[in-house]
Amino acid sequence: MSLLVIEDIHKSFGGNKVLRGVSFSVEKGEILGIVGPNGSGKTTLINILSGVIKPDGGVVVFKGKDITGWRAYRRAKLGIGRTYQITRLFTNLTAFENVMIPLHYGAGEKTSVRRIEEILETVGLSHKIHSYASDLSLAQRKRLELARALALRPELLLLDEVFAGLNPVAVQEIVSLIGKLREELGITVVIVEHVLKALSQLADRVLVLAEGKVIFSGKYEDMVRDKEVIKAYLGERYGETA
Amino acid sequence: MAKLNWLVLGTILLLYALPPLLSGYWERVLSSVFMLTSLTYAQNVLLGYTGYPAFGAIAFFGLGGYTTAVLMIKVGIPFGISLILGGMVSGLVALLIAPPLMRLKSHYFAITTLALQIALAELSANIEITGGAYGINLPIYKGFLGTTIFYYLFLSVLLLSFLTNLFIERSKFGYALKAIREDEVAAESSGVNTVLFKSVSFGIMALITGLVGGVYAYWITYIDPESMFDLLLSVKMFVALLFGGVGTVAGPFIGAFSLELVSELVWSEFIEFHGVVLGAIIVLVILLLPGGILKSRG
Amino acid sequence: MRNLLLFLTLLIGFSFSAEVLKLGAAVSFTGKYAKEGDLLKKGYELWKDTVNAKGGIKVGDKTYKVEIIYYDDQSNPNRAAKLVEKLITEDKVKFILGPYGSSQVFAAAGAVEKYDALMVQGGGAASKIYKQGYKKVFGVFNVAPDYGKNLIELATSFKNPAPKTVAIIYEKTIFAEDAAKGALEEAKKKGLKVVLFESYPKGVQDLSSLMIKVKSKKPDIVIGAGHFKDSVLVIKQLKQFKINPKFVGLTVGPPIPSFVKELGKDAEYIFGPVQWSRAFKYKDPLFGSTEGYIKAFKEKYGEEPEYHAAGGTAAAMSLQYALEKAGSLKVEEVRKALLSMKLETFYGIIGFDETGKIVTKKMAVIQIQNGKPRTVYPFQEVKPVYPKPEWK
Amino acid sequence: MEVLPQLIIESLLLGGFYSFMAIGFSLIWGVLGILNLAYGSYIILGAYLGLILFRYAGLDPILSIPVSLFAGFLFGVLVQKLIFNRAMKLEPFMVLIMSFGLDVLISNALNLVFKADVRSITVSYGGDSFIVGDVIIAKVKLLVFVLSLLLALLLYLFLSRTWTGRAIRAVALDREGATLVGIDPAKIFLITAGIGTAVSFSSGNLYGILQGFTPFDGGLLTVKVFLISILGGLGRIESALAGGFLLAFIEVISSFYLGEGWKLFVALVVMVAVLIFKPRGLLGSKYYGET
Repeated sequence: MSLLVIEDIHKSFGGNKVLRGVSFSVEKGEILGIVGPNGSGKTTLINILSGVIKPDGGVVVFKGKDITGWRAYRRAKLGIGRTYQITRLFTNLTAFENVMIPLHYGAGEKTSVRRIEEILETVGLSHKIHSYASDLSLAQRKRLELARALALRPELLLLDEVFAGLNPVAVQEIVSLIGKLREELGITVVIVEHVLKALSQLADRVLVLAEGKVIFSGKYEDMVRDKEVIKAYLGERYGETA
Repeated sequence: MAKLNWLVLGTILLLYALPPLLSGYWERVLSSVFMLTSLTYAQNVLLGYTGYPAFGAIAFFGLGGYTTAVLMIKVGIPFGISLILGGMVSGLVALLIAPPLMRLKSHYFAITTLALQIALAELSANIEITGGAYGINLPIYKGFLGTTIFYYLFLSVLLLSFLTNLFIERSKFGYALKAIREDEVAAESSGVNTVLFKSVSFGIMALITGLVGGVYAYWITYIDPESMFDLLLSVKMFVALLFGGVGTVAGPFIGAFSLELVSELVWSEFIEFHGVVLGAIIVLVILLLPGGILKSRG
Repeated sequence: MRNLLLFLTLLIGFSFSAEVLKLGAAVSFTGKYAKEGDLLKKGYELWKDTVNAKGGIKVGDKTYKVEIIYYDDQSNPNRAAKLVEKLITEDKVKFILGPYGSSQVFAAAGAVEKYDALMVQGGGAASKIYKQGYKKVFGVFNVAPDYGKNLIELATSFKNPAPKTVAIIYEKTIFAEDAAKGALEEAKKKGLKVVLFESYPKGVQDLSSLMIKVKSKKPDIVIGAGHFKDSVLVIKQLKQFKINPKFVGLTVGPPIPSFVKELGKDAEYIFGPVQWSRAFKYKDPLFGSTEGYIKAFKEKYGEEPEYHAAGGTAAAMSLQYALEKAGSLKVEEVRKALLSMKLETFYGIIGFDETGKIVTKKMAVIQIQNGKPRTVYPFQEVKPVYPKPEWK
Repeated sequence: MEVLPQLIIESLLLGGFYSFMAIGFSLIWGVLGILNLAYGSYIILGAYLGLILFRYAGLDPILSIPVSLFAGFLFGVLVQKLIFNRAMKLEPFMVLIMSFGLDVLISNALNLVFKADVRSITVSYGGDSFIVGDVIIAKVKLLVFVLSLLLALLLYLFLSRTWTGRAIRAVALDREGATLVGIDPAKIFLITAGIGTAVSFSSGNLYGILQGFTPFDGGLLTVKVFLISILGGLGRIESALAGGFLLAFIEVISSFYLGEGWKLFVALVVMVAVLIFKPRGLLGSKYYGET
């Protein structure tokens, strides 16, 4: 059974149809990359999966449960963690507190200092445990957000443009971190990305969204040769930024 | 910072021993100070820790006061029980309306609570049970301790509201509220049931505010829509909070005490001008001290 | 050193002040009652200056100069209570001159009753004041229901043609509702048909809907119970809607000079009850007579007194003569003197019942004629004009 | 007497004034993102200005409208420069409270100067009424109605036909976008604050003709312009018109059928419902700053 199945998801804002019938499934332990030109509905899709917004139609099934109508906090408790394109940390709280909140309210674990240190260690931030989130660098903030998602003990991790704005070294560090998470914790990852190069190293499979529809699903190598995909990107001004 | 909190607690406890040394006037002045401080603490739960400014929080002051008075006068329930019921009614009403109301943020939320306050004032002026524009007269309290009892009641509500703030500052519950304040979407995806927690926070604010209103009603002996839903009280509470420091445990105490005491001492000197002075103080506090004397992070 | 000097000065001041009797008043100088508060203060001040000019108040074998400590209650009952408490416990004042407004009177009464103190007030007319069991609160205003009652009494005394229907509209405030109910009761008693009895909120800015209702009922009498601002509005809109009753009476407004200033010709023939009128013909122990009072007031302030100020003076005077009669500064003695008082003053006969309410004084009704409020009832300065001519 | 036509006429007459009165508030809110609780006091300031010109310069209140427009513009720019500019980076509700402080300051200052007496601008032609069939139309209301709509039309033309007007609308719709096409928002803020305040001052003129006023009348007026802005939505003249007529209609109908005392209550309940269920106002225009 697939870990996550979504079927025929529709969403429009005002009169603007952002998603029109998106379906796919994600297997346990898989790393799925989702790419597409600007405005293709990638972030909307992540928001629907994590429960930040509700779809107009369609079904989301996670671990065999229909969670379409669930609010985000219940999905978090069930094991869906996420990050945001622009980090949404609790900026006036410390790294420790940022991790403690999901650990307590999401995973329902005892929030011992050791456990929080451990989680911060995983993302390489244990030396910043008492720093305020607002004092961290962009790369550190992205790591902290990852740590906050990990504190939920997620089975599924949704990453929204986690590499945006990072320098190549930092990108490489996070790439290996994600790989490590899958290897060691068996976490399934859905990753929406502009930086295609990073995806080529990580993703088992890539989905391409264009104008609210899935136009390609398959291996990264096949994607870059796919005619539909090339048309979708070249037809767009913004094109490939990798 | 923590030291300051204990200092405040110590001061509150010391104030329990003060009445024998006070004249009636100073007892009344301090009672007013406690009243404002409690209201400020109640608002701090909501604005300081949860990030929602209930500009019309005095709606619950009136609701609590009227409930207490109606239960006492029209139903004949003793004051103590009426007071607690008054606080609970305020809290429950707040809990019920919070989920739709708290979909609004920042000044939209602020102004909608204000609309609620004015609407309640209008309602109580129009219906029979609240005495309409006649208001309600309560008997002058002549029992145990005389009117000094109100000093202790206000002080106790202050203690309660202080302890609530201290608890929120340090507990897991408080972290749920702070997470909402910092980023509601992120709080939700960290597993915090934001609707529940912000409603509870709104409810706590209303409960304390309602209790203060109930004590006020019996203390002042006469209530009418205007005095129970006084906009100026809302504003004073916000100025005290902003002045002292939003989202800190000691801030509301420092803010409300300095504002009320200074105004008491200074304003009798400015009979004609104090309205202008008050207006200027509000503008200046916000322009010059937007973070308050005690700054919480950020 | 400077402090010591200051202390000594205070001490010396204090020893001289043995001759001074301090009274206290928390009155509104700001907020919505600033106007009335100012008038009240004028009444108190005139009394103080007159008494002091005559040597002071004689209590027993001592004569005291009078001093009044004022605070601004900002039209806020909580402040009124606090300030009265301050007057009593900090400034050591035993005798309080009342604030303006019934809410403030209630709040102040709470503080007065608590201590060994006494208040005489000329600022609250709500009948509820006398139903609270206060022991040490006296008032020189006829209660609000009398306002409405007097208007209806006058209206129903006209026979040519006799009015049959009445519409009563009132502002939702404690005073106005009280007055409207007084009119309602009297109207029922006199067999009038009440075609409309409806309220409007305080601070109302437009009464069109209500006027449409009034117009559709075609009443012979229109009674408006409210305060100054809405009274002006009522007249303006009666005219705009061409509503022409035979008798228009307003509880507040007509006697106040700015009523005519605001309305000009449209103020003509409107009736209004007054606590006190310049047409009263009474003797007075302090000012000689009503006329003497008016003269003294004009000299001091350059304007005619109206009843708010007169009420203030009368309240202070009743306290003064109670003190003199009691020959003591003991609150209990002064209270007894007030209860047994029957004093003719410029303001009318002053005497109180057990609840502290004035019961011996008459109200009057005035009518605006040629831009002046003229007393038509019960003293007849001029003949009343009835029925009221149509709007021009 | 058939009352419905009369009620409708009353709503229209009142609605015209309400609409114009609210335009300034709505504009300031929509463009600057400032909810100015002192707006009602601005109106009263305008009324006193009209009164002074009437009493001491003998200027008819209609003729003094240009003066109050000009004075309002200056006052608005000044207050924006001295006070609001310094506060615009703060949380919106902080600015809200500050503007309340300004309201307290202005109303008390007016009280110091003019005392709490009720004043009004009584024009000689103000008292009479026309009768059309069963319907009575007060001349003064008709006059205020016509002037209100005329001024609103002028403002509409300004906003849609001039470069500055278009720049104002551009800033209201998208502050960053406007900056990209070379508009200086700071300048637009000043101009908008000026225009908004000019509207408040001149509606104060009209208010003074309609009825008596005291220094403390501003609060209720602020509540009204706020109600209008919420009901109609923000940032466009049409919204203020829709909101103004709607509020007048709600007030007139509810006060006739439920009683005068209920009209504010009904209006507030409708407003809270609109805020919660249709937060973009009934016309659906955009609130600046909403995500």
